[in-house]
Amino acid sequence: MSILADLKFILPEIILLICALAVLFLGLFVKKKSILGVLSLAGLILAGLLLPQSYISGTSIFFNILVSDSFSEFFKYLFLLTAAIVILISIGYKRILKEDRGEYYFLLLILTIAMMLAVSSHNLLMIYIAIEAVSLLAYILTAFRKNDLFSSEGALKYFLFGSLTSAVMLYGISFVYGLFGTLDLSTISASLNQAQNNFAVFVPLLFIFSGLSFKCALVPFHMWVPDAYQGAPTPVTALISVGPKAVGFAVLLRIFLCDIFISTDMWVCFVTAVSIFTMTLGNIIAITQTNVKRLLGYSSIAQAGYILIGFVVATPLGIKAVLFYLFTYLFMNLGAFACVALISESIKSHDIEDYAGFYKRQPFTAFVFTVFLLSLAGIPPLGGFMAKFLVFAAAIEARFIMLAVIGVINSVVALYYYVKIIRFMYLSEPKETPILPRPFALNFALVIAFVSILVIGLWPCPVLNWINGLQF
Amino acid sequence: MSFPILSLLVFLPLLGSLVILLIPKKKTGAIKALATVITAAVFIISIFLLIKFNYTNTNMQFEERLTWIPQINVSYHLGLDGLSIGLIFLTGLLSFLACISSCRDIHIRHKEYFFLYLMLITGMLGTFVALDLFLFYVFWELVLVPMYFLIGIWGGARKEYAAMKFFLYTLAGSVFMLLGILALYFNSPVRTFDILELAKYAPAFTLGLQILIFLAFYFGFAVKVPIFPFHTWLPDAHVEAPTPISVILAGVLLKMGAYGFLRISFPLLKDAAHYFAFPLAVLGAVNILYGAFVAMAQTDFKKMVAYSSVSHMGFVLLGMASFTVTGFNGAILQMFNHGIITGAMFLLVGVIYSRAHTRDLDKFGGLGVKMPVYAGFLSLFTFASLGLPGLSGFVGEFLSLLGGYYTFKTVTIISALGLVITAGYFLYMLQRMLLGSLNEKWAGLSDISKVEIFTLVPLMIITVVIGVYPLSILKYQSAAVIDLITKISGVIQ
Amino acid sequence: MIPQSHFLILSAIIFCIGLFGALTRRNAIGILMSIELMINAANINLVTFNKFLGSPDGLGQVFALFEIALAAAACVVGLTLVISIYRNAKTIFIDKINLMKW
Amino acid sequence: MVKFTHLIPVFPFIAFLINIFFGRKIKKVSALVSILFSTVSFLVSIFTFIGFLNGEGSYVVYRFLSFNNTALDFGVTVDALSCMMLLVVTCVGTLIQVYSIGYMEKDPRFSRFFAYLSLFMTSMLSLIIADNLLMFYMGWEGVGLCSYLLISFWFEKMSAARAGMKAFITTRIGDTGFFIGILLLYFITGSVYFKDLSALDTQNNLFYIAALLIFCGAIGKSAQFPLHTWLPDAMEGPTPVSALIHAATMVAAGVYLVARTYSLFMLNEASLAVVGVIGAITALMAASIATVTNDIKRVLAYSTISQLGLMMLGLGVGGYSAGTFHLMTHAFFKALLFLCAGSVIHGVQTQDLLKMGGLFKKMKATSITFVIAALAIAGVPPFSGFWSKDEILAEALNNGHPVLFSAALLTSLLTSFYMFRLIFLALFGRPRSELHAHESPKVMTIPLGILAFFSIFIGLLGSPFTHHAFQNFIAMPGLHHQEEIAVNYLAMGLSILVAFLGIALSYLFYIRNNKILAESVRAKFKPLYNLISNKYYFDEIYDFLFVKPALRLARISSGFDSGVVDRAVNLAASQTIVLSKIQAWFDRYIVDGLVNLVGIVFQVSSGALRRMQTGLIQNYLLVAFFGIILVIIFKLIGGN
Repeated sequence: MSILADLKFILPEIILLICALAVLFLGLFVKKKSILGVLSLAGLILAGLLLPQSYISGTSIFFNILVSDSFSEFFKYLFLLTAAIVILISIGYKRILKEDRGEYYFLLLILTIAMMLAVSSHNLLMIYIAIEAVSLLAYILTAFRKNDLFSSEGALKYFLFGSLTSAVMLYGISFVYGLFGTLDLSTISASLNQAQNNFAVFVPLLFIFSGLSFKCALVPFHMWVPDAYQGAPTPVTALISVGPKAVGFAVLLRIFLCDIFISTDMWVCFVTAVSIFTMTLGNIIAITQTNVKRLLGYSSIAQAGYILIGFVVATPLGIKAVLFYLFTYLFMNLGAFACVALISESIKSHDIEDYAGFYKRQPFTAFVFTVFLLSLAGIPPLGGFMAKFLVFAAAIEARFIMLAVIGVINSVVALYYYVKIIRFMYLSEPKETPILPRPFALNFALVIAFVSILVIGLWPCPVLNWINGLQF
Repeated sequence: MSFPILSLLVFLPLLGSLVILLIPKKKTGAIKALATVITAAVFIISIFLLIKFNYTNTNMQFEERLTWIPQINVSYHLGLDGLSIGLIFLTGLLSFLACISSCRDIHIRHKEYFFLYLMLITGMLGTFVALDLFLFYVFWELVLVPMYFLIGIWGGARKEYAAMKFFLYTLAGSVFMLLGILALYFNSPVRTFDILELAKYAPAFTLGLQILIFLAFYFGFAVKVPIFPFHTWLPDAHVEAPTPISVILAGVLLKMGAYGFLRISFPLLKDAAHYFAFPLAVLGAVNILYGAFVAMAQTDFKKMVAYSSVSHMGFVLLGMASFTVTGFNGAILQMFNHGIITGAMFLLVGVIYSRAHTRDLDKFGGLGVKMPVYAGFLSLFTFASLGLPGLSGFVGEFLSLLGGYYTFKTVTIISALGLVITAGYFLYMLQRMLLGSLNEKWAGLSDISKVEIFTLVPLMIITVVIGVYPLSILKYQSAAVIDLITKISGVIQ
Repeated sequence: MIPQSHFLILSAIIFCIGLFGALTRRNAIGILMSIELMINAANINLVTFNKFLGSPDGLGQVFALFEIALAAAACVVGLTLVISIYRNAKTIFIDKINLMKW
Repeated sequence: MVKFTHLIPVFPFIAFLINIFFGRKIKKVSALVSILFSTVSFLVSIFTFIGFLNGEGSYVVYRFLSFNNTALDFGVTVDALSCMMLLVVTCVGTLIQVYSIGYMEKDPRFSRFFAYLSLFMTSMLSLIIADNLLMFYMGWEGVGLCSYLLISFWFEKMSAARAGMKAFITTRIGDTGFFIGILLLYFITGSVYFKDLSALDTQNNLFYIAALLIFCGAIGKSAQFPLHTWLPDAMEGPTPVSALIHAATMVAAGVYLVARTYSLFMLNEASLAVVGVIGAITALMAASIATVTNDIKRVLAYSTISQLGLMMLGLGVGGYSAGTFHLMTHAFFKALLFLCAGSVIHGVQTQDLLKMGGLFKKMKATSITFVIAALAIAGVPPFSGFWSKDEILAEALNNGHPVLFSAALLTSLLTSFYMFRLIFLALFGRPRSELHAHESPKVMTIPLGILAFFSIFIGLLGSPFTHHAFQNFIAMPGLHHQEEIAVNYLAMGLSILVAFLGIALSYLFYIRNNKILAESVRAKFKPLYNLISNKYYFDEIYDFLFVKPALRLARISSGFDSGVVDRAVNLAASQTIVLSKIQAWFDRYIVDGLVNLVGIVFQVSSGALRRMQTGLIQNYLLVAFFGIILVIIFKLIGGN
């Protein structure tokens, strides 16, 4: 099989690349910048349409570096959706300067490609490169508001933290290579089975896990999250709260599905502890936050803790729960950040107290924001509930009862701060009521997310069917 | 499949709430009219169900079953039996009356109010007819969100605190219930959420497992009932909530907890239920006495009524813990009666509050002269509430105690002392409200209006009718109760 | 021939120096350099293993090459960020950069 | 024959509904409505009585409850006892309602008053015809409710409002015992029907307990020792109410209850003894208090307590027919006494005996009937009270209860003494203050006349002249009939003797105004006098036993005025309130506090944990690094 023949498997990525270059190029000439956004969207949609034709289940391509399977297809859809919604948010987001728009969309699309490659890679080398690419692009996007100290500071912290952990991860990978003489995941797992408990194997794997934990923002690799989230332009915050996190979990899953990391008590114990700490710490610190973006940052840390439950239990249901959770999380988190973007446009503040009486200014935004927050809190019949339900179901099924109990207690604690935002929006009266028009694209993004959340909550069958049909 | 009347019943309010979203905010008249029509329709459907209901049949009636989420065996399964028919009627009635009261009592943000209010009704009705645990849980939680807003936006001085407390408290309880549901699901040989299906498998679980699951459900239900010491959300929520919402809260929401015990905990986890019978009875007695004592010390009229709810729900608990036909009948009847009577009490509190803008009992006095009709209603419902024979409250308490006495003599005798304390604080309230010389401050108060009378009269009629002829409502449930007891205990006691 | 362990110890020492530097340097550029050290430690490992495993595909070396390129890219991004922060905050001492906290 | 007995309570209920809903429209007509319907009840009662004589019996009306294959049907009891009570209550009730037209004439809540009276009639009549304990209990509580409503009828007066509440709660204490008794009885016998009680013949200690618990209810309702303190206070209500409820009918319900469940008491001698002893204590105690009380209505109230005690005594010594006979005669003459007192109060606008005097000339009709009633209660032959009281004395003697007999005899002495003390102070002698007395209107005096007629002659029904017709009529069917229908001349003689002795003594004291004698008696029996005039220090005893500890705890002693009768109950109530306050505090700060504490813990820990986020990137890195090190250390320690 030749490399050229393999190209058809990465057709969507190629389309995106062409689109990205076109956007970058057109950005220099086009006056009406929204065209760039539309063009990027068109590229994403086209890529999405081509996606089903571009894979044959379980084919290894490019010398086994990439694999084309339904698992990666799922995540590719997820990233395309994420990118599309983020672009919709960005189109109306005025704090990104017009002259930078071309680069902005370019970076977004390239980031999407990197994420798509990361989930289809089946080799530690490729995994490392793709993740590094995702990170670098995310740093740049975070720092995109050049003249904003918050933006630069957040990006610098993000960068330093990311670089250090990726160096650690790389160091771990180098040892894995030394131990097994290969970087291919299946080959490693074949020779790993005997040596799972070995200390020499454990530490490199731990290093790799650390690198991925940074992506997933698990405790104690979570500390960049609030700062980066607060500093980044809100659409970018939306993106990095979903995209790279999903990449982290996808790669974790990929490695995990190759029987690496599992079946030793030590790992289970360790990941359980990480899961518990992640959700508890995230939730508790979120309680006293006053900046909405920071609050949502901590909330996304906590969400990662719930998702990790699916890993801990290591059952088919657990895996499905993780996928389902990520899929739902996409909509609710992007939706929430879209609302934050919209609201901050309107009131020029991220302070929760300034959200007072927002229901009067923009009833629709306040309403959907409430729905997203409630969904994040796991209130039925919204999608977030279904996701949490599956995660806890997996925990109960595998008899991780303590974990489930801590999880549900956490979701109660979480309710407090989600409702705090709602309380300010609905229960307080506004200081002033200028009603700003909502950009159409943003509205559209909100509607998509809102409808998806409702549909996932009330009629999750299609998503469940899809996930059930995935081959691992 | 026959006409899905239960779905119509449950989703009609939701439909109404969506329609309300389409009505412009300014047209409050249209919004009120629509909400009233919808709740009236719900009430009519509930009466229709009452008429059509065959009470000799212990099976589920008007059953509807559709697949919902086949991947995890969740079905959309609704049904009605003797345990729920009374509560459906109660919900239909109270939501209609509270809606009328809302039209008068709510002065701001009508659109949102009625939107949430109708959603709330859907949640409550759904909880009582759902036969699938997943669906049950969805409806159960669906109640929380509208309730949060209804207390939080239209409530009193400490509304935000009360609303948040209510929300967190009940959610904390119900998430444990969720774990219990999952434990049932995964331990049953056939993985299903269907209550009727699970009833076949769950009783075979080991005692240890049953206890664990029972406790999980217990937290969920105990918060709602509420059982001491999980009751502290109740006085805050009741006091801060606007009148119609207090009516719904006390009238319907508290019943969801007790209903949960009867529908889920007892038939499914019968060994654990027997295991916990004594603690439940003791908690019932604690509720009765503790609630009564605390009620006595209150100076806020509404808070007093709220604590009296704690006390009254103790009888429900005691009746249920007895595991006798008598006790169960008493408990269900007491649930119904408490809904009617306390609903009326809160309406009456609302009447006086809307005029005097205070609920401080010490500030009233001698209102019997100024508001004779109001005094009449208040006295009637007070006496019904303190369990005066001939009025409905007595029958429920009597049967609960009778059942309780069969199983737990001492506990029941101690509980019976609660009757004296109850009489004490209610009369003390009457004395401070109606008797004595008129405080000149209230000389300008007008007596109860026609609309208010209209909301109270149906409750009054029911109170009296059940008091002298309890069979009128008991007949709907007795077959189901016998069936339930047979399932739980094997023998009828 | 120098045994494999010597290379590994060297790389470990470099890694630790880099880690120490990353954790202690106040200057952002210094931290950047320390991280480069850590990456290079990994590179030494990769090349060493390739050599001692004797794998014909030269995977370790390829990886090292990729890594050098990536590190360069990372360095560019890092320096850009440092410049950006310098423009906004007039400092590159990271103990001064704690606008966002708690 | 048509079954219509169950309609008897329905008629007054219709009157109640009409008056309560349309009272303000029909105004004075409401009295006519009430009277009309209770007259109908009276007529139906007569029909029932005739029906009973013709062999009609009890029957079932409707099914009240049904579950578990057992059903509880509500029916009516038609037997001698219920017929007697029906006739008495409807007759006295109707007369008192007629009287009330005059008495309540100027009251603004005229129709409300009649509505309550009708409701009372409903409850009382359904209590009487009840064929099971549950229905009985319903009526029982219903009369309690009406008693409450009517005592506090003039609720603008705080004392009236308090008295109503005190009455309700005190009786409710007894009722709770009664209620538990019903539960207990249900579980021993599986039945709450009276007819099943008479079929009991097994000896069982539980029956003894059940009997005592049921007697608790009677103690509360009939104001027996030690729950008697509410009745004197209940005199705050309008006088017709005192006459109807707190003299003739409701308070007698306790006696009726014991009579109804007599077969249960018969099962165990001890339970009967308890009834007798409590009755004796009450009778003596109340009678002695009555001798020193100066409020005309309170004298009558204590007299009522005393007479009720006497009835209990009668029942307790095995005199079933004696007790019920006295119940009947007492209803008439005590109602008459109260109505006369009401008429006097209506005339002179005071209740203080010491301010009255010489009213005989001004209020002829009232005074004559008053004297008749006093003669009746004092036990002067041939007035009705003589026959029934004599019957009790005879039973006590015949059945070998000398102590109880002496108590009853002493009570009789005291009764005639205090009764004539009242008569002499109020009606005879010189007026002691400026009073503009006037005779009451016809509508008040005519009922007095009718009642006076009954007070004189009703006793003859149970006298040897009619061959003890009443006793033969009332005798319990199926009960082993041990009552000798023979005249006990010793008892009769002593009875007559003490009656006249009492009258003579009070004549000496109050008409001859023999101050020296009075003073010497008073001096000689000073301790006793003090004891009695302080109502036997009941309040102080209650105070010491129950209240003082609570007082010390709560520092609320200043809130209570001394020497008031209701002190004990008030203090007990405040003790409860203190307890409830403590519990409320507990609820607010401990139970709720714990919940809030959880919230605070989260808040505080959140505040503390967020300090971890210093904003300095190297701290972040350090945390992450330590995370890795920690895991490695664990791995090293944990090994494989």
